[in-house]
Amino acid sequence: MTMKDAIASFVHDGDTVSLEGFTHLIPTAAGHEIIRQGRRNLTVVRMTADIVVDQLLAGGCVTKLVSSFVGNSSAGSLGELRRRIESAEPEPLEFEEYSHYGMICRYLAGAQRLPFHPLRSYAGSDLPSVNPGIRKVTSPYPGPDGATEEIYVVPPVNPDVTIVHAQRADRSGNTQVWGLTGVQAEAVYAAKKAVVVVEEIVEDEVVRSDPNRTVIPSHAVHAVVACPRGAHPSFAQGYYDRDNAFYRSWSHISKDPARLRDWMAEWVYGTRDHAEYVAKQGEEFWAELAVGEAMSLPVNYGRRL
Amino acid sequence: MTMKDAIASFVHDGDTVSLEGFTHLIPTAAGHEIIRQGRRNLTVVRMTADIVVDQLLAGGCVTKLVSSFVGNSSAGSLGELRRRIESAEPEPLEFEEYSHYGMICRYLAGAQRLPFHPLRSYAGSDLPSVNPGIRKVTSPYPGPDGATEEIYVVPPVNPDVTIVHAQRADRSGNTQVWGLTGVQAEAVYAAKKAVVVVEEIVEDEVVRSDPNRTVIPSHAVHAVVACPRGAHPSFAQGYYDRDNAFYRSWSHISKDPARLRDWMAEWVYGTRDHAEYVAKQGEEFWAELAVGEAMSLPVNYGRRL
Amino acid sequence: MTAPPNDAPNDAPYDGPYDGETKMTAAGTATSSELLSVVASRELAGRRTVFAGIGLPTLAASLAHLTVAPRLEIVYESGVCGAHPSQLPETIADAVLITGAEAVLSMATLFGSVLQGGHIDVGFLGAAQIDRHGNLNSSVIGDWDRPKVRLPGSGGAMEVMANSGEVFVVMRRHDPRSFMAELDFCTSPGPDRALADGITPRGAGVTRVITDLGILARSGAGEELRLVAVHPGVTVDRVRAATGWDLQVADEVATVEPPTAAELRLLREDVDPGRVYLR
Amino acid sequence: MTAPPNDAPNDAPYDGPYDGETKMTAAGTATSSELLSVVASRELAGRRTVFAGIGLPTLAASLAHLTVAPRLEIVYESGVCGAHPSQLPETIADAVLITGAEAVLSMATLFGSVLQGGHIDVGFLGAAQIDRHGNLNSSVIGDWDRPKVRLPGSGGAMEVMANSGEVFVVMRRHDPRSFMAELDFCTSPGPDRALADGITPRGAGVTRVITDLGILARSGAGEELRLVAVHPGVTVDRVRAATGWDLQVADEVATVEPPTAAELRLLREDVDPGRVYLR
Repeated sequence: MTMKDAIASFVHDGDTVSLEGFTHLIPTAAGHEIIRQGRRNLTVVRMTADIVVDQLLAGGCVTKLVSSFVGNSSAGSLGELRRRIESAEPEPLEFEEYSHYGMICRYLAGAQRLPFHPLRSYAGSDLPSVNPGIRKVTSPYPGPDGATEEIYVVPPVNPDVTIVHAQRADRSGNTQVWGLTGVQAEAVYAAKKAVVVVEEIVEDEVVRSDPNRTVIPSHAVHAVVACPRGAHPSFAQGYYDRDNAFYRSWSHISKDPARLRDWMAEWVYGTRDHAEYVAKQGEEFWAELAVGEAMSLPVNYGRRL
Repeated sequence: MTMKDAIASFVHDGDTVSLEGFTHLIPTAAGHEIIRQGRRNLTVVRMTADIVVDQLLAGGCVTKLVSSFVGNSSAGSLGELRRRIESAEPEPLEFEEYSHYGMICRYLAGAQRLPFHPLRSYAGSDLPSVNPGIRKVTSPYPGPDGATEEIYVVPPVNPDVTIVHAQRADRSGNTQVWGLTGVQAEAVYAAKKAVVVVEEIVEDEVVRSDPNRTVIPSHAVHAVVACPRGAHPSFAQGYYDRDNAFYRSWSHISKDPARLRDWMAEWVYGTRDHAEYVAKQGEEFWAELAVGEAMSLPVNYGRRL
Repeated sequence: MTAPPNDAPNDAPYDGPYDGETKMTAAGTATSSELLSVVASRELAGRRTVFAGIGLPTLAASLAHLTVAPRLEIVYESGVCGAHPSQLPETIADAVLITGAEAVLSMATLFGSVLQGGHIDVGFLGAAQIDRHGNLNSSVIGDWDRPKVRLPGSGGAMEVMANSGEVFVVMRRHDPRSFMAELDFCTSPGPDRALADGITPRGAGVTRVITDLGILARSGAGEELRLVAVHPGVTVDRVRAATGWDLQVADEVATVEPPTAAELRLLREDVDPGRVYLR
Repeated sequence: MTAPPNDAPNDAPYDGPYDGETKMTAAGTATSSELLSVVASRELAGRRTVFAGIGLPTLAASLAHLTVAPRLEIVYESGVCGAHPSQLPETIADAVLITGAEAVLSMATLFGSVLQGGHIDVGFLGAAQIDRHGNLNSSVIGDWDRPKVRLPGSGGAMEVMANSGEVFVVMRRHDPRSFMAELDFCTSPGPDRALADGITPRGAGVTRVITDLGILARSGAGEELRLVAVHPGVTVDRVRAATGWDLQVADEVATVEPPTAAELRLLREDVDPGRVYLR
């Protein structure tokens, strides 16, 4: 499926959309296509709301954000996000805030269709006072000291669609990831529909030579999109490196609304699709991010004699 | 560490001992060494109480069993277990019974140091009536119909020691498993101490060539024991096949207490260690269980240029 | 392990190794195993995911894949998805299921995200006892505390029942010792018992019971199993007599179409040429 | 992401790119980064596992590994355990951390089994504001609803605080805007606030605060941070003036031993030869 068709089919105005990938394999190209197609009133769910979220905000796609970290990695600020939250410019942003493990537990509860997931965070934090979704449950077992024990819980999240980026998948959607695997599998299982964007679609035999490498099985996947370099400016282990210079520059780009508008005009609205975005960067640019070889040693799965 | 030293150091009379491996990589050799060393009053925790548990019972090591399946795979009965439960012969067995996902959730809660883990099982089952550990919690969120929702929960399990078998580890305990990975990682993280038995200890470079293959990191491991073929009669993917004939024969061996005694005398008490057990089976025997090659295709982890 | 179907040795008092019977049935030249496999396969028409143990469920699912449900995926309790075995597997954890598979999942992911997550359309279960609502016992004959016979227990059966869209049960022997008015113990409860426990059930529970006499069916909570079809030559009265409660019978009881030559050929030549399960 | 130390641009009102200052400190020829790294590394003596973000915590842990804590394992928030990078990483998710690592864990395993499971001895955190009990704010300056400055938020900081045996905080600038009597918002609470919320805490909370003026310490619930050491040339009064509450002071305030030539050589030649963080 093309990215255009996948976004048209699976992302609708008003949807709750999860985009996951923890610093690695961030589905940027999918985010850009959502902006190009002009989606509105999305609730975006993402642990680390970083550059792609700032861009979706700048595209006017998002009315609500559910997240546990709002920053440009450790490289600086998100200008549009800060304007939306600090001064409601150009419009307010509804923000539902959790911690990282809170978000992970929401995905775990969502994936398992549980009414809640307990966790040992939030005790004494001010976060529950600004997020009524964070509640307490009394354990039915005595605590270590014999007394009644309370614990915080978070509610499940079940996005209308989860979009993740991966290194490779077969045609039916069996998706293999190596390096940082993040929370992608849980986010996919929590969702009603899932779109997997990959660096390459490979032959069945490649996937089947190493079934333990499959992080997301086909039964959980509704569309597979081939989109090389679709995780830029983040990285794809073994495919291309992180574009640290772009991360650093984003603070400056996004700080100035005019400059941000120009950037969006040039790189998102000004490109028909991600292939054009990639071509526009130029070959030298990609050569800078190229990586060498460090191959895994094969293991034997065995064959009955 | 030798198996003898590992069992002597980490398994004590009265301990709660988890042995995991779901049909694959069952830590049989460790079980035999526990029997040889004459441990008593153990609580054994194991999802599928199968042949190794029947042997531990026959060795008089176990006073309590925590499990979700008590049977010889699909190949027949466990004679000693049935005698202990059905007629308290030669002595009663305390049995704490769960379902598979109940056991998995107990390990998950144990690994995460949670007071309980919710799951959508047990509603309407007779199991909670015979297991007071299975309780209910009221969700603090309204259910789909707006009404109050109740859900069953299970308590954590934190074994004194968890013993698992794996294909390989490095000297410091980074453990790699492929094929069925079962619940081993959770059982290890739930335990106070963990012993990993492996087919082979490999060079650091082998493990580090594929860090995603590491299912159990060294910080969770207290002893690594090299014990080739230590999972017999179960299998080790890529190393040797399952001994289905032995599974079938166990129903007959264990049904007759005298025959069972003879078998234990010959194969457990009559061998000094697992190397002797392996040698005693003979080369032809192992040739029957040998497997051919089906190598995984390598992936590129990448190297900065 | 889920509890094996009621022919397995653990389902004592029918103890002892399986006798490998191949008696002919009313369906003509098909064996009992072939008949049950073919009938079960037809019920999988159009289904997408099935959770199956080894044995008859695997045969039924594999045959369905070749006939009425080409997109069917078998998910094994061991964690294997999309198996492409080089030989017929002997257990749900057979190494040949893993080599060449599309994915292998941890137990936590399999039971949590796949099964409890609602990704299974049809689960296959066996049991020692079944009642009129499709509640199943695979735990004990007699009292749990001091049973006459200790059976394997739930394994994942309770989870399959609670979380699959619907459950098919294959019972080789339709007799009053297995089809009981009151279970000795309810291991895997259907939706009616869940509701009585104050919890809203997810799936329909048992919707098909395929036996050596015919097919019982129900569509969900509040319904009893009803006899909807009999094998050729089997009378409704015979099924009633073999059932330990006052069995409801459909207005029109169909006669099961015997396995076709094409179905039997696929089963014998493609699905289980070594006759590992087609005993 | 856990919140970066208080020198990071997100900790506005100190906004703008990092200025790369290399001003000399009282410790002689060491830069501020070097000084803080060396002092933090010494505090890791004998520790086994440290949860650290990139930057000063990585430098401190790497130096400690070469000096006072040879068995130290750094666990990164990205899921990497036992990294053996070919080059110094630039982020906690740098690809060079993964190639050649001993293990890479999913977020669920990292936060659930490793961190909440109690496997981390020392967690490193930064913050925009800290109070006398070591409670931290990395969320907002001003009100949460309409903040003057929106900071990154918890990330995993709350989990690091709740679950590590103890927490070390590195603050580059010891001043009253950061060392506050009342936090604008408590993101990551120490054990005293957890107890007040009715929940028994797991770890000791913040036990060391390493700043450009000296070292504050406390040992657990019920205790305030106390000034235990100052850098050469720094007076107790200067630290008191830079602290937004009435700072407790140890009976004997030590003077921090300046970085030794050996420590500086290891840091500059082995740990960060490219001076990626030693700005």
